[in-house]
Amino acid sequence: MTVPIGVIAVLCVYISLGVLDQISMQLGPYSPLFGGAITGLIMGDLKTGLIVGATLQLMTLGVATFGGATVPDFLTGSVMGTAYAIIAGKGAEYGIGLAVPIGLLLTQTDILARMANTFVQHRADHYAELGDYKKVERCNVYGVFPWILSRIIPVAIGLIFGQSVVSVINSFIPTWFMDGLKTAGLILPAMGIAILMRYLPIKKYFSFFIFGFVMMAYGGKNFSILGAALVGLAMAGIYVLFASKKKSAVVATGNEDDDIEVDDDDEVEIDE
Amino acid sequence: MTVPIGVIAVLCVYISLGVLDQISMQLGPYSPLFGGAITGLIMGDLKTGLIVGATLQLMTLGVATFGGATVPDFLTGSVMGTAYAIIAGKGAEYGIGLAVPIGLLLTQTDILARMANTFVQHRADHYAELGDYKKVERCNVYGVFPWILSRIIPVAIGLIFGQSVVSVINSFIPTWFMDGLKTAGLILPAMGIAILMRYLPIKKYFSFFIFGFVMMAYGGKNFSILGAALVGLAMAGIYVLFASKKKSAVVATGNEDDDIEVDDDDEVEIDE
Amino acid sequence: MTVPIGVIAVLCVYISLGVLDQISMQLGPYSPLFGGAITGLIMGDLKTGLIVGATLQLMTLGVATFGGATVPDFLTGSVMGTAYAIIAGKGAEYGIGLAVPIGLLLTQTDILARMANTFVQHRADHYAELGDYKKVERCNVYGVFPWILSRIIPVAIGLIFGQSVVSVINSFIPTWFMDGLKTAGLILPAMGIAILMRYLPIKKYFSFFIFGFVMMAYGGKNFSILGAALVGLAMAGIYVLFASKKKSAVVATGNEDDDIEVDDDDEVEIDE
Amino acid sequence: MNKLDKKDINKVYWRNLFGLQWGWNYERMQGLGYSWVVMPALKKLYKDDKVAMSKALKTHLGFFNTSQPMSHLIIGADLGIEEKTGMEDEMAIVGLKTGLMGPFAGVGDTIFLAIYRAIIFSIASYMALSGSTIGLLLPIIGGVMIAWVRYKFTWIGYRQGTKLVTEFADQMKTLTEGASILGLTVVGALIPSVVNYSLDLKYKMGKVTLDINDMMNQVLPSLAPLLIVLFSYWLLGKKKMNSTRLIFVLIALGMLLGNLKRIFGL
Amino acid sequence: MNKLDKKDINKVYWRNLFGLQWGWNYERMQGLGYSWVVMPALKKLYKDDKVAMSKALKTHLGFFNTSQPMSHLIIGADLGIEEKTGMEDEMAIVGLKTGLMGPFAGVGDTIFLAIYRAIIFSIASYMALSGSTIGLLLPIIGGVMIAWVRYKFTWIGYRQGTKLVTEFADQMKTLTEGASILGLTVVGALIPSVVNYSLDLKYKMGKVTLDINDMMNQVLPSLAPLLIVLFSYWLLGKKKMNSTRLIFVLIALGMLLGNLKRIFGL
Amino acid sequence: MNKLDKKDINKVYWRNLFGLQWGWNYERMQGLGYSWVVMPALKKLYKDDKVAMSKALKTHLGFFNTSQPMSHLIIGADLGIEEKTGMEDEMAIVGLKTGLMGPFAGVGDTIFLAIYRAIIFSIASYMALSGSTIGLLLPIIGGVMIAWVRYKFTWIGYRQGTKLVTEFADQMKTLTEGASILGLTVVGALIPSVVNYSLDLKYKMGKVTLDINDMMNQVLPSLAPLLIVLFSYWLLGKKKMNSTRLIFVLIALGMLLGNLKRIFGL
Ligand SMILES: OC[C@H]1O[C@H](O)[C@@H](O)[C@@H](O)[C@@H]1O
Ligand SMILES: OC[C@H]1O[C@H](O)[C@@H](O)[C@@H](O)[C@@H]1O
Ligand SMILES: OC[C@H]1O[C@H](O)[C@@H](O)[C@@H](O)[C@@H]1O
Repeated sequence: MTVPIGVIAVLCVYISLGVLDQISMQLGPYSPLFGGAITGLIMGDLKTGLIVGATLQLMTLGVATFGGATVPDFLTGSVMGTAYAIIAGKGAEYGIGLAVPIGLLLTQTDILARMANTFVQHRADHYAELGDYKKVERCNVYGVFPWILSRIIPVAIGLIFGQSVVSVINSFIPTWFMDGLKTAGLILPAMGIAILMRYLPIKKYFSFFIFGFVMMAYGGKNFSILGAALVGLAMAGIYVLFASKKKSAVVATGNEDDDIEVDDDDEVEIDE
Repeated sequence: MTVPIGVIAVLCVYISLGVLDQISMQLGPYSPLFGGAITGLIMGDLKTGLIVGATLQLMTLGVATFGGATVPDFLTGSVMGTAYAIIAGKGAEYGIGLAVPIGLLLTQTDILARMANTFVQHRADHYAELGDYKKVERCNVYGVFPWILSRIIPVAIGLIFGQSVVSVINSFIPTWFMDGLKTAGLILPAMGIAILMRYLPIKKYFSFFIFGFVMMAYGGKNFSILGAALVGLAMAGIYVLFASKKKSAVVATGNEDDDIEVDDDDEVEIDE
Repeated sequence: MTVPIGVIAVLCVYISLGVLDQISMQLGPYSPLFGGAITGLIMGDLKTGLIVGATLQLMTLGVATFGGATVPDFLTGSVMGTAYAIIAGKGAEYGIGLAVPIGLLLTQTDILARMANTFVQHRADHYAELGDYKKVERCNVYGVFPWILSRIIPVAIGLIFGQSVVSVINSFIPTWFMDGLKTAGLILPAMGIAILMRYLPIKKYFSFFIFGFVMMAYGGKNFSILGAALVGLAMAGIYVLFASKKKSAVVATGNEDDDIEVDDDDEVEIDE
Repeated sequence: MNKLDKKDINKVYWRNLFGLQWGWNYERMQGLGYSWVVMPALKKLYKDDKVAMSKALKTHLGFFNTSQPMSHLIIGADLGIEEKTGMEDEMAIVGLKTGLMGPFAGVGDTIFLAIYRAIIFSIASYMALSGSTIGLLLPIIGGVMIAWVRYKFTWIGYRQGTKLVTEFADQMKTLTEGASILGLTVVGALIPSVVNYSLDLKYKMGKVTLDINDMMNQVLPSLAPLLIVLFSYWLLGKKKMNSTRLIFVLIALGMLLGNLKRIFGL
Repeated sequence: MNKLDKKDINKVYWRNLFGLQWGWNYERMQGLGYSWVVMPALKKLYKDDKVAMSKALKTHLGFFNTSQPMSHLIIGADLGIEEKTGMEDEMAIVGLKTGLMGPFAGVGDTIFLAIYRAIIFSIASYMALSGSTIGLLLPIIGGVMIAWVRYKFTWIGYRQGTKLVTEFADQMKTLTEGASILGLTVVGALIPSVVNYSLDLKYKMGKVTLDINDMMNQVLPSLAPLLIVLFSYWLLGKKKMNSTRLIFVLIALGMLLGNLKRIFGL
Repeated sequence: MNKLDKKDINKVYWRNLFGLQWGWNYERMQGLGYSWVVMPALKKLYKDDKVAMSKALKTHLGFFNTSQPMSHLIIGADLGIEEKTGMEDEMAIVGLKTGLMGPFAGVGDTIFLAIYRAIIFSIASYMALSGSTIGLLLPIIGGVMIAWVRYKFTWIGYRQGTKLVTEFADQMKTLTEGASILGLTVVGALIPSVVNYSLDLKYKMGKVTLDINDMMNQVLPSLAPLLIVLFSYWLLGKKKMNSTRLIFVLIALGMLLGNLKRIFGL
C-alpha cells in the first residue's frame, strides 16, 4: 500500500496547523494524541491512531519547551508512526516503536527553523530603521514559513517513500533493536520528569515530590494525576496561607490578618 | 391494613420524646435513624424501618439547625415514611421516597412552634415584673407543648388516614413523579453540605475541603467519615501547633516554647 | 530426635556472633529473623526457620534497647523456638508459641551480663591508676565474655535437653495455656510500640501518629511501613522548612531566606 | 462565704441539660430557657434582695443563643461571678453572656452538631443498613459522654469565673480555626459518601455505548455529586436564596435528572 | 484623553494569542513577535511622532521571552504606560518588560506547560486508550478557557499599568512557590503513572522462580521507574549533559534493559 | 604539627564500630568502651606525658552513653580537641561528651534503632514469609551503608572539632523534632501492621451471627490493636510500671483474650 497523494497533502496541512498551534494557543492539534488520532482518521484506522497517539502522549507528558529549549518533535513522530503502522498493517505497537526515533531525529529540524528566523528578525530591524512599519510587521508573519517547512518536508518525504521505508525497516532492522527501542520508549518519559525536577525547586520542596510519588505509587489504579494535582493545590493553599500569615505576623504581630473573613455574599439566610 | 389506634398512640408518645431529645441532649431518638427503626419495631417490620431510617439519616447528615434555622423535619418524615411503606407493603424504597416530601412539608410546623413560643416568652416577662418567679419558671415548661403538638398532630392525622393516603398516592401520582422524588432524595444531601460550607470559612481553608473530598472520592469503600475526621483532627493539631508557635515566636523570639515538654507522668522506667 | 552435638556447637558459635552484632554494628545476625533462618538452615528445615524468625521479627519491630534498657532476648527465643519446632515436628506456629516465653525468661541473663561487666570496669580503673594501659585495654575485651556466656549457656542447656523439654511441654502444658500464649504473642508487639510512644514527644506531635495510623489502617495490604516512613520524612521536611523560615522571619523579617536557591550544578542546559 | 452549694450547681446542670430550649422562640431564642436554668441559683443568691433578683431575672430573660454543650461554660461562669459580686457589676455579666455566645456557637455547632453527628450517625447508619441494631447504641453512648463533658463544663465555668472569659477568648480563635479545619475536611469527605447520585445516561452509538457517568468518573470520581454541591453552595450565596428555597430548587433538579431517560427518549 | 480604544486593545489581544512566537528565533526569541503584537497600538499612539515611534519599535524588537499566557499581563501594562507617558520614560517600559518576563516565565510555564498539560492530556489519553474520542474535547475546552483568561490578563494589565508591577512582584514569590509545590506534587505522581517500565527478569532456581521486578515492588512500588528518573535527574546536573544527550543515554539504556533476557541467556 | 595521622583515626573508627559496648555495664555504660576506643590515639598524643595520659584515661573511663552511630561524631571531635590542646582544657572535653551524648542518644536511637529497623526488617520479614531469603541481604546492605556513615562521622567530628559542638547544638532541636515527626508517623503505622490481633468473638442470635471484630472494624479498622497499644501506653505512664512488668500484664491479657471462647462457653 502506498499513501495516496491526497492523503499526504491533507496530513501536510494538518501538521502545519499543528506546529502553529504549538507556538500559540496549544489548543490540541499540536499534541501527539491529536497527531495519532487525526492521522488514523484520515488513513481509515482511527483505533490504531488513538492508541499510538495516546501512548506517545503519556510517554511525553513531562516534555515541554521551557525557555525556548528544543525537545524531540513527537507530533511529527506520532503522525508518521501512525501512518507507518497502518501502511505496514503491523498494529499500534509497531507504530509507537517507530515514532520515538523519528521524533528524536527531527529535533534537528526544529532547531533549523528557530535559527532561520534570525534572518527575519534582522530584516525587521532593517525596515524599522527605514521607518517601513508595514514591512516590519510582514517579517513576523514570514516567520511562520520556517516553522511550517520544518514539519512539512519530513512528513511529505517520509510518506511519499513510506512503502520503501517500511520494507527497509522490516527486512534490515533486527528484533533486538526493535525490542530495545520499545523499552527505550517506556523509559523515555523519565527525561521529561527529570527536566521538570531540574526546573522546579526540588531541593527545597522535596517533601511534595515524595507525597506525589507515594500517593501514585501506592494508590495505583485507584488514583490519578488530577487527584494528585488537587492534593498539590491543597498543599499549595496551606503554604500560601502560612506564608502570608507569617509575613503579617512579623509586621503587625498578627492581629487582624487571620479573622475569618466573610464577604457579604457569604452570608446565608437559612430560613423560611 | 389500617393502623391500630394503640400503635398510633405509641408513635405519638415516641415522636414527643423525639422532639424533646432534639432540643436538648440529642441522644438518638431525635434522629431519622431511630425514627425508622422504632416505627419499624412497633409496626412489626424492623428491617424496613432500619433501611428507611438509615438511608434518610445518611441523606441528611449535614443538615443541622444552626442559629435557630429551620430545617425539614426528617424525623417525622422517617416515622411516616416507614409507616406508609409497611402499610402499603411496597418496600423500603417506597418509604424513603415519601419521607422526603413529608419532611419538607413539615418545615412549616416547626416554624409555627418556634413562633408560638414567643407567647410564653412574653408571659414570662410579665410574671417577672410581678415578681412571681414560680410562674416565670412555669412558662419555660409550657414551652414544650408547641414543640410536642407540632409533631404529634401531623403524625396522628397522617396515620389515622394512612390507608387512604396510600391509595391516593398509589393511584394518582405518576411514576415519573416518584422517579423524580427518588432522584431528588439522592441529591438533597447536597443542601446540608452546602449549608455547612457557607457556615465554615471555606475560602480561607479550601485546602482541607479538597483533602477531605479527594480522600473519600478516591478512597471509596476503603475509607470512612471517621477516617476523614481523624485526618482532619491531625491537620487541625498541626495548625494549632504552628499557630501557637508563631505567636510566641513573635513575642519571645521563639526560645522556650517548642521544647519537648515531658510531664512527670511521661517518664518511663524501662527496666527490671 | 535429639540434636547432634555438632549442631549445638555451631548454634553456640552463631549466637555468640549474634550478641556481638547486637552490641555493635547490628548488621543482621542479632535479629530474630536471622536467628530463625540460620537455625532452620543448620537443622535442615529452612522454611520453618524463616517463618518463625520473620513472624517473631514482625512481633518485635518496636522493641529496642534505648538507654541500656533490658528487653526480652528474642534472638535466643527465635533460635530455640525454631529448634524445638523442628525437633517436635509440629510446625512453625508451635515454635513461635515457645519463642515468646523463652525470650521473656532470658531477660534475666541479659541483666546478669550487664551487671557482671561492672567488674571489668572496676579492674580497668585499677589498672589505669597503675598506669598499665595494656591491661586497661584488655578489660574492655574481656567484657565480651559475660555477653557471650549469657547467650551460650541457655542455648546449650536448652538444646541438650531439647527432646525432654519438648515432651514435657507436649504432655503437661494444657491447650488453653498454649492458646493464651499464642494470643499473647499477637498482642506483645504493642509493648514495643508503647515504649516508642513514651520515648517520642507524642503529646506535641500526636497529629503525625494519627496520620501514620490512619494510612496503614485504611491502606491495608496496599500500603507499607516504607510508604509511611516516606510520608513521615516528607512531613518532617515541611516542618524543618517552616521551622527555619520562622526563625529567620523573626530575625530578618524574612527577606532573603526563601529564595529558590539554585546551586550551580542545578542549572540544566536543555538544548542541542 | 460560698452562697451556692454543690446541689445548686448540679440542679442548674440538669435543667441546662434538658430544658434550655423548651421555651425557644424567634424573639429571644434561648432567653426564657436561660432564666429557667439558672433560677435555682438565683433564688438562693437573692433570696433577701428583691431588687437584685428582679434585675437578674430581667437580664437573664434577655436574648441568648449559643451551642447547648458550650452554654454550660457560660452559665457556670455566670454563677461564679454572681455568687461573688451579685448583680452589682451587671455589665460584666451581660458582657460575658453576649461576648461568648457568638464564638461558642461557632465552635460548639461545628464540633457537636456538624462533625460529631456526621461521624457517629454515619457509622450507626451503615451498621443499620447491614442489619445490625447494635449500632444504635453508638449515639447513646456518645450522648452520655457528651452529657458528662457538659457536667465538667458547668463546674469549670463556675470555678474559673471571669478568668475563663479572658483566657478562653484568647484561645478561642485558634480553637475555632482548628475546628473549622476539622469540619471542612469532614465536609469534603461527606460529598462522595452521602450524595450517592450518579448520572443515569447511556448513549448508544453503533456498537459502542457511551456511559456519561463513567466518563465523568474517569475525570474525577464523584464529579456529579461535587458539581451539585458546588451549585448549591453558589446558589446559597445569592441574595433572596435561603435553605428552604434551595430545597425546592433541588427537588426540581431531581425531577429533571430522575427523568433524563424519558426526556431524551432513551 | 484615552488614545487607545477598546478595539485597539482587543486587536493586540488577538495578535498576542496567535502570533507572539511566529518569528521566534534564538537571538531575540519573542522580540520580533512582541513588536508585531503591539504594532496596532503603537501606530495609534505615535501616529504624529516619528521619533517616538522609531524609539518604541526599537525597544520592542529587543530580546523578550516569557510564558505566552502571562505575556498578556506585561503587554497590557506596557500599553497602559505608553498611553499615558509615551516613550518618555523608556526605562520604565524596559524595566517592566525585562523585570517581569523572568518570574512570569517561571510561574506560567509551571502552571500552563507542566501542570495543565500533564493533567488534561493524561485524562484525555486514558479516555482515548479506552476507545473514546470524546476525551479529545477536553484540551479544546481547556484551551478556550485559557484563551479567556489571557483576554482578562490583557485588560487587567492595561488597566492597572505600573501598579501591577509592584503589586504582582510582591505576591510573585509566594505564587511561584505555591505553583512549585503544586508542580512537584504532580511531578512525583507522574513517575509511577507515565514511566511504565518494569524489569523483565525472572530467575529460576530449582522449583522457585525469582521475579526481580516483584521483589523490587515489594520494597517500594514503582521502584524501577523512580530509580531511572533519579538517574536522569542526576545526569542532567552534570556539566556537558543536556536533554538531547540524555535522550541518547536513555535509548542506550533501553537497548540494554530491553535485551536483558538475551544478555543473560534466559 | 598534626600528631595524629590518618591511620590513627581509622584505627579508632574500627574500634568504635565493634567494641564500644563490649564492656557495657550499669555503672558507667559505655565508659570502659570509650577509653578502649580512643586508646590508640591517646597513646600517640601523650606518649611523653604520663600525667596527661593518666588524666585523659580517667576522664574517658567515666560515665558515657549515647547512640553508637552518633558516638563517632563525639569521639572524632574529642580527638580533634585533644590533638590541639591536650588535656589542658579538660572541661571542654568533658562538656563536649556529656553535653552531646544526651541529645545524640535521642536523635540516633530514633533514627537508627526505631525507624531504620522497623523499615528494613519489616520488608525483609515480609519477603522471608513469602519464602525468599534474598530479603536477608537488605539489612546487611543497610548495615554496611551505616558503617560508611559512621566512618564519615568520625572524620567530620575530627575535622570540625568544637565548631561542631556549637553548630550542631543549634540545629539539634530542629533535627530532633524532624526525627520525632518521622518516628511518630512510623509508630502510628506500625500498629495496624505488627499488632495482628483480632477479637475472636462471634455471637449467634437466631439466624444472625454477630461478629464483634467485624463490628469494631466497621467503626475503625484495627481498632482492637489500637486500643491495646493505647492501654499499654497508659500503663507505662503509671508509677511502678516498667516494660518488663508490662510484658507480664500483656501475657495475662493474652491468656484472657486467647480463651474468650472458652470463657463465654461459645
Ligand atoms: O520559558 C518561557 C518560554 O520560552 C520560550 O519562549 C518557549 O519555550 C515557551 O514555550 C516558554 O513558555
Ligand atoms: O447556633 C447556636 C444554636 O442556635 C439555636 O439555638 C439552635 O439552632 C441550636 O441548635 C444551635 O446550637
Ligand atoms: O540510648 C543510647 C544507647 O543506650 C545504650 O547504650 C544502648 O541501649 C544503646 O542501644 C543506645 O543507643
